[in-house]
Amino acid sequence: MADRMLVEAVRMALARVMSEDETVILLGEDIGRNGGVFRATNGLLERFGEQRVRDTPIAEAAIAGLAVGLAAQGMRPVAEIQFSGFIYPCIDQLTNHASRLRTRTRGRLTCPLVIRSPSGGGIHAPEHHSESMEALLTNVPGLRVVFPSSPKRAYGLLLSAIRGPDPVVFFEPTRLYRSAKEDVDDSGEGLPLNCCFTLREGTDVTLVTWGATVIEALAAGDHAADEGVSVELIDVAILKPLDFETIRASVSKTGRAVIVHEAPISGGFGAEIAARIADEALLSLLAPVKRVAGYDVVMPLPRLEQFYLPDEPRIMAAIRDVMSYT
Amino acid sequence: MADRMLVEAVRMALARVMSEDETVILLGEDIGRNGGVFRATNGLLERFGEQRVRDTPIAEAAIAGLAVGLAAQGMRPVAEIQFSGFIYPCIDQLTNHASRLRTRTRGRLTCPLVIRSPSGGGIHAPEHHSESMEALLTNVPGLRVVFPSSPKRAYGLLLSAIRGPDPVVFFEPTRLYRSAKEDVDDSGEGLPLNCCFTLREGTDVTLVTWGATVIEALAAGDHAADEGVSVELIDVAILKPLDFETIRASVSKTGRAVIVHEAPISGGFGAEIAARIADEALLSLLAPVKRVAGYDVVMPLPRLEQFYLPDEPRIMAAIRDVMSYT
Amino acid sequence: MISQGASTPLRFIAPDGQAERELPVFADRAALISFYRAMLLTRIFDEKAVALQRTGRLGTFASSLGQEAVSVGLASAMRKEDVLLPSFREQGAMLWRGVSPVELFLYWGGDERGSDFAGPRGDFPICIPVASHAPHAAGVALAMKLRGEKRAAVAVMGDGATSKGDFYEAINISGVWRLPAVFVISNNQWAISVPVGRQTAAATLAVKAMAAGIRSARVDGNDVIAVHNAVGEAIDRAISDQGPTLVECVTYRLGDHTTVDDSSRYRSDQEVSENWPSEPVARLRQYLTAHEGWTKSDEENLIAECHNLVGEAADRYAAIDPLEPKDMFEMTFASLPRDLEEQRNQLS
Amino acid sequence: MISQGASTPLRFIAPDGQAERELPVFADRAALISFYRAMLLTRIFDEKAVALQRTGRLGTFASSLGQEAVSVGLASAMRKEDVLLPSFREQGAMLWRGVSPVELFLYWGGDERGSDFAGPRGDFPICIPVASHAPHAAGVALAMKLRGEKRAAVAVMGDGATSKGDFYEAINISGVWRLPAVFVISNNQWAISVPVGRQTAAATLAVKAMAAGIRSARVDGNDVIAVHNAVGEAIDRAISDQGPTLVECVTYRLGDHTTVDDSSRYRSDQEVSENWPSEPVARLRQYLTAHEGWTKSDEENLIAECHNLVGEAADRYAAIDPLEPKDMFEMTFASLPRDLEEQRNQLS
Ligand SMILES: Cc1ncc(C[n+]2csc(CCOP(=O)(O)OP(=O)(O)O)c2C)c(N)n1
Ligand SMILES: Cc1ncc(C[n+]2csc(CCOP(=O)(O)OP(=O)(O)O)c2C)c(N)n1
Ligand SMILES: [Mg+2]
Ligand SMILES: [Mg+2]
Repeated sequence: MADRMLVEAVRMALARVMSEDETVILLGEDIGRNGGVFRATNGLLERFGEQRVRDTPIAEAAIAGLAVGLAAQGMRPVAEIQFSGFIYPCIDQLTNHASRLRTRTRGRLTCPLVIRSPSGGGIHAPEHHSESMEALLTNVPGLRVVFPSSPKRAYGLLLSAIRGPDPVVFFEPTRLYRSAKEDVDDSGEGLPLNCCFTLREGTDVTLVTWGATVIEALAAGDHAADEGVSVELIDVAILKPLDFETIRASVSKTGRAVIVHEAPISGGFGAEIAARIADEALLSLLAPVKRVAGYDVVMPLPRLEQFYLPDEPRIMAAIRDVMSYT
Repeated sequence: MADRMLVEAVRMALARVMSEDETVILLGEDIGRNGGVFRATNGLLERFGEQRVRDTPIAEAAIAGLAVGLAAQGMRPVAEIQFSGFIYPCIDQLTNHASRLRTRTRGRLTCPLVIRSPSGGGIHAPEHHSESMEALLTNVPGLRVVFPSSPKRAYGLLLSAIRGPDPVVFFEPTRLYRSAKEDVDDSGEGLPLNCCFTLREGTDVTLVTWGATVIEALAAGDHAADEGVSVELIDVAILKPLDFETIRASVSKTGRAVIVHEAPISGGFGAEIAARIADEALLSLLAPVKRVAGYDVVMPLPRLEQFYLPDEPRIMAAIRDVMSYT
Repeated sequence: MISQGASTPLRFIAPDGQAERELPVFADRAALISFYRAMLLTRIFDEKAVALQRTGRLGTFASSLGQEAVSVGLASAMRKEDVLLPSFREQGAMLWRGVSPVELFLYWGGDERGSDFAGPRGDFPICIPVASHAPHAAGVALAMKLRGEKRAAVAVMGDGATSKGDFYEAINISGVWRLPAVFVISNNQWAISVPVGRQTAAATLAVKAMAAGIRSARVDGNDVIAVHNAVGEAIDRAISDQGPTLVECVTYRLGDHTTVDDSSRYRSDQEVSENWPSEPVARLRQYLTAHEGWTKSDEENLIAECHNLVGEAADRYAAIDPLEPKDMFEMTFASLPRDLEEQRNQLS
Repeated sequence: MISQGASTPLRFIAPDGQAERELPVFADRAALISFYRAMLLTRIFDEKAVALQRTGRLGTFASSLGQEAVSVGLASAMRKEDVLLPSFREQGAMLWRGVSPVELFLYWGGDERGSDFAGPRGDFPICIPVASHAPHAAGVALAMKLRGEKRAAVAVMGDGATSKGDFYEAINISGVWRLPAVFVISNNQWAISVPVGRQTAAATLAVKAMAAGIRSARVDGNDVIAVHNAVGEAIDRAISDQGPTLVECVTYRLGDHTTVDDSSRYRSDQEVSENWPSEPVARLRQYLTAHEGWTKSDEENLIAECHNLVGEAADRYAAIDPLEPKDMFEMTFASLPRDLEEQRNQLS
């Protein structure tokens, strides 16, 4: 096995499900001959043909709506939205239809679709290409929201997302597409969609994050260890429905929590985790629950984006802060 | 002065700004001759003419986009989205444009628009007419999100929203349109967009809510008083940017917080308030922070909606729960 | 018979019940009587639903008074294996397809089981957000095409729906992918209080097909034969890989938009009265009477039959208990996540 | 001169530089030279921007190579008081309108000040989300109309943009409200890797106007005179309350979609080569040489002038320090809420 980039792991998972299940259909802009702007679908047109790897016109609302129609007919559409900044026109279809087709019809029709989209900043992209907007979907009942941070997790979670019976929004951390590398075994084994991943065990602080900031959190974990602080690092990976059990157990042990994400802090999904802690793990808390997140400002253009993105020093400052309570 | 219904207060505010400022333009479906499906714009066509009170085609994305164009040209568009379940197509315009036109152009162009929409359940409306989706907007930097719960506050906040320099999403609690009544003086005085409203002072529990559930919270406040529990009730009213100061001060005093909202609990805006408390007021907490909210299910059709909506007994149960910690 | 966005809507039977041209072969006595029965049933169902709403036993309801020929014409042109994607005013089409009146009452009474109909299991539930089902039709049609099936997706929506981006994106994609989809516009002249002339400056709604490079037809929507004929031809084309069609049916909404609407606020009684003579049920009755020996007693029997059917359905509906509150959790996901299980337990 | 969705694009000058019909009166020597200069400047600006990107001094950039006549033609037809709403490939139009090359570099270099141009203060900034500026144009035009101004809003977008609901909703509303808006489609045949024939089955993009009941024109987008003429007529109509126009300009994207694209993945070199002979700059140069006495030294001087101008701008751009990190807070709201003030203080 060779090291695989995250984007290759995505492609492996797509190829895998497409070869095992003919009902899997890919939709998206430039996913065919061009192989996707990040090459996530590279070679799939050649392998699976243009019926199943379909370049769509530029019409994001209809892409989501097509997926609803396909899914209701027993197909398994996987749509790519080129950048998450263009996912907003899908929200109507996701909220008013995909997430509730099962409920509305008491299970008569179901909606097993996946919308994949790169998300987040740090690649010096043009305007509107660097946003993180998972929180616009995590209040929608009936949707699953997944956000992996490593090639293996991307592979396993994407397999499960596509094979599963529910609609899933699957965010891929853009700046890890090529930088995150891992041996990925094309075993066809999915990862369950109901468990967080504990990437590092520790006893002093629970560090909770997802997506690209997992990298900074890992670095902070190492750095903290050098300072004698033992960090337990949880990659949430599946935001909705949330496996809070793993987080609660960890915070009960450590008594301290720092939550990290790239989206703006106010109304971000970190708030949900902090709120659950403040309810269900309050009695074990030794320190305030800290969030290290994007600021409540529009994602700056590339010249300033590095100052917006939560980085290791900011995470360390929060860790030191919560450690100052004993 | 006579008692005014909330929907009349909205209309009074609209008429007021329209008569003082010619740049105020109303847009929306059926707001003209029909006066809006809830009659919020009743009589305004006759008074201000069809240039300024404009029935639009059914095109919510374009309604928001028109408003952006008008606002950039120095007009003050106020658009009505007939029900919040139809606001999703506006999200692209709100996030990618309205909220950031000022930032993008470093202030060269600005976007003083207001999108008004009835929100929430409890009126036995058809499918898709009863949702609460404020949390889909509270993570968007550069937007203001307002959600009044009484005729006076609706009047004063709407005046300020329209007169202000920033884009505002203004939710109106549908089930209070006709049931909430208050003397409203058409004084033309706006209410500041940066202060929560403390509706009841108390010392034992801080009850935080907004929109229609303020009514149930008020009842719970009375009920709790009967049980010897002193509730401080805060109507947040302006969700974004949040006046957390008022909430912090209250929780510092009471040591207990219960947050109530109608939207689904997970990823709802209540999480943000709980998260702020868990960070900034943790040391004063005597009890876990509780949220009483909608369940994480699709808003049921009318036959079950009453079981979905947070009611006074559920709020009381949470109050008793936090009071059990001393 | 399909005219590319022609501006005079095609019809076979004039408002006075006289045939204006030779009827298509499908329009034999049995077929016409079945259409007539379905339109009458729809009308009587609508009356009952409005009455139930007025007495607090049903929620807001959208009557199709005056538009029955569109619903029945399109549904009768469909085959069982086709898929209907209805808007909120297509009880006529849904009834024809096999949805029961009890199920329709349940839906409008606020019970999700109303969309779990025993009848056409692959049909879509009623779509409330205007035009948002248009892309679903394209998706359904794509599934059919990919599987090489000879089936079509038929979506119905109003004149107001043609202003929405979803409508356009859907017809455009259907066109470029040659999908077996039929988009039927029930142009009842009004979208709540906005007349079609204030929705668009387009000459007709049928011409909107040109933007997508697809075929269109424009028919008198109060002539069930014309509707059936146009939709039937569109389906034939769809299933023989000739691509999608936009069918504009010109009709008129004789009633209020819904039971919470008061149309006298925005349109004159006179306008409504002027449109009554064109309404579809009397039109076909006159034709049947003149040419197919339809008698007064046939009529009375049919009315009684429909009243019985609808009345019984209303009684059965009234006897159905609501779902258990806990049931609201069951269908959120295929299986209940732990968090939701906890929430469900709180509810008790 | 406006042909309703005609399928042969109108042009004045053929690819070989010969006039095919009498030129419009505006096309005098001075005007043509000013167009030529602007197209050449655009081309040289694009080259420089691509070079800066290749050497890491600019972000992703979308060159307009081959499409300069669309940009310059439409901008030169606008009056100062009109409002331009550009897509991401309209540097030619923006430069003509008075945006400086330094500002353009700043924008593509990732600095918000690039959209705070000193030039046309009312123009919109570059729009990245495809077609989402079409409704803005309608809104701008509505403001103009409400104030009784004789001004027009001119939005430009690509062929791919015509598939999006926003485009359609905007033209439909503009039509029914007779707004002074002009929608220019720069049909460069490709939307990244998708050719226009896979965006839509419509016969032309100009015919899409029929869906909105508005006028359209279809012109050779490599003939700056044809573009100027069509957009000028559309503006004249707009400001005399004759409503909006859709102008399709048929051109070709000779370069990659952007600097991160590799168009050899999806189209042949041969196709690109076949389109070079129609490109707009050489076409006008040939005309000027043949009919307006444009000399080799005129050409050399102009090239040098443009290089200087762009080179100096690049130097000035390179010397501009980024904003202070704290500046990212300043413009979120008109005044800084307390929370944001706290966040800003954390940043230091
Ligand atoms: C997206 C959306 N916006 C607004 C509404 C509210 N609404 C319900 S029906 C209607 C008018 C629909 O008009 P038309 O499409 O002509 O259908 P008709 O009611 O005439 O059958 C409106 C605006 C809605 N349901 N969906
Ligand atoms: C809504 C949206 N979806 C996707 C993209 C990504 N994207 C950028 S340019 C482009 C193609 C645009 O094609 P066209 O409209 O023909 O303009 P051109 O690039 O050819 O000038 C796409 C898909 C985007 N910017 N906006
Ligand atoms: Mg209608
Ligand atoms: Mg293009």
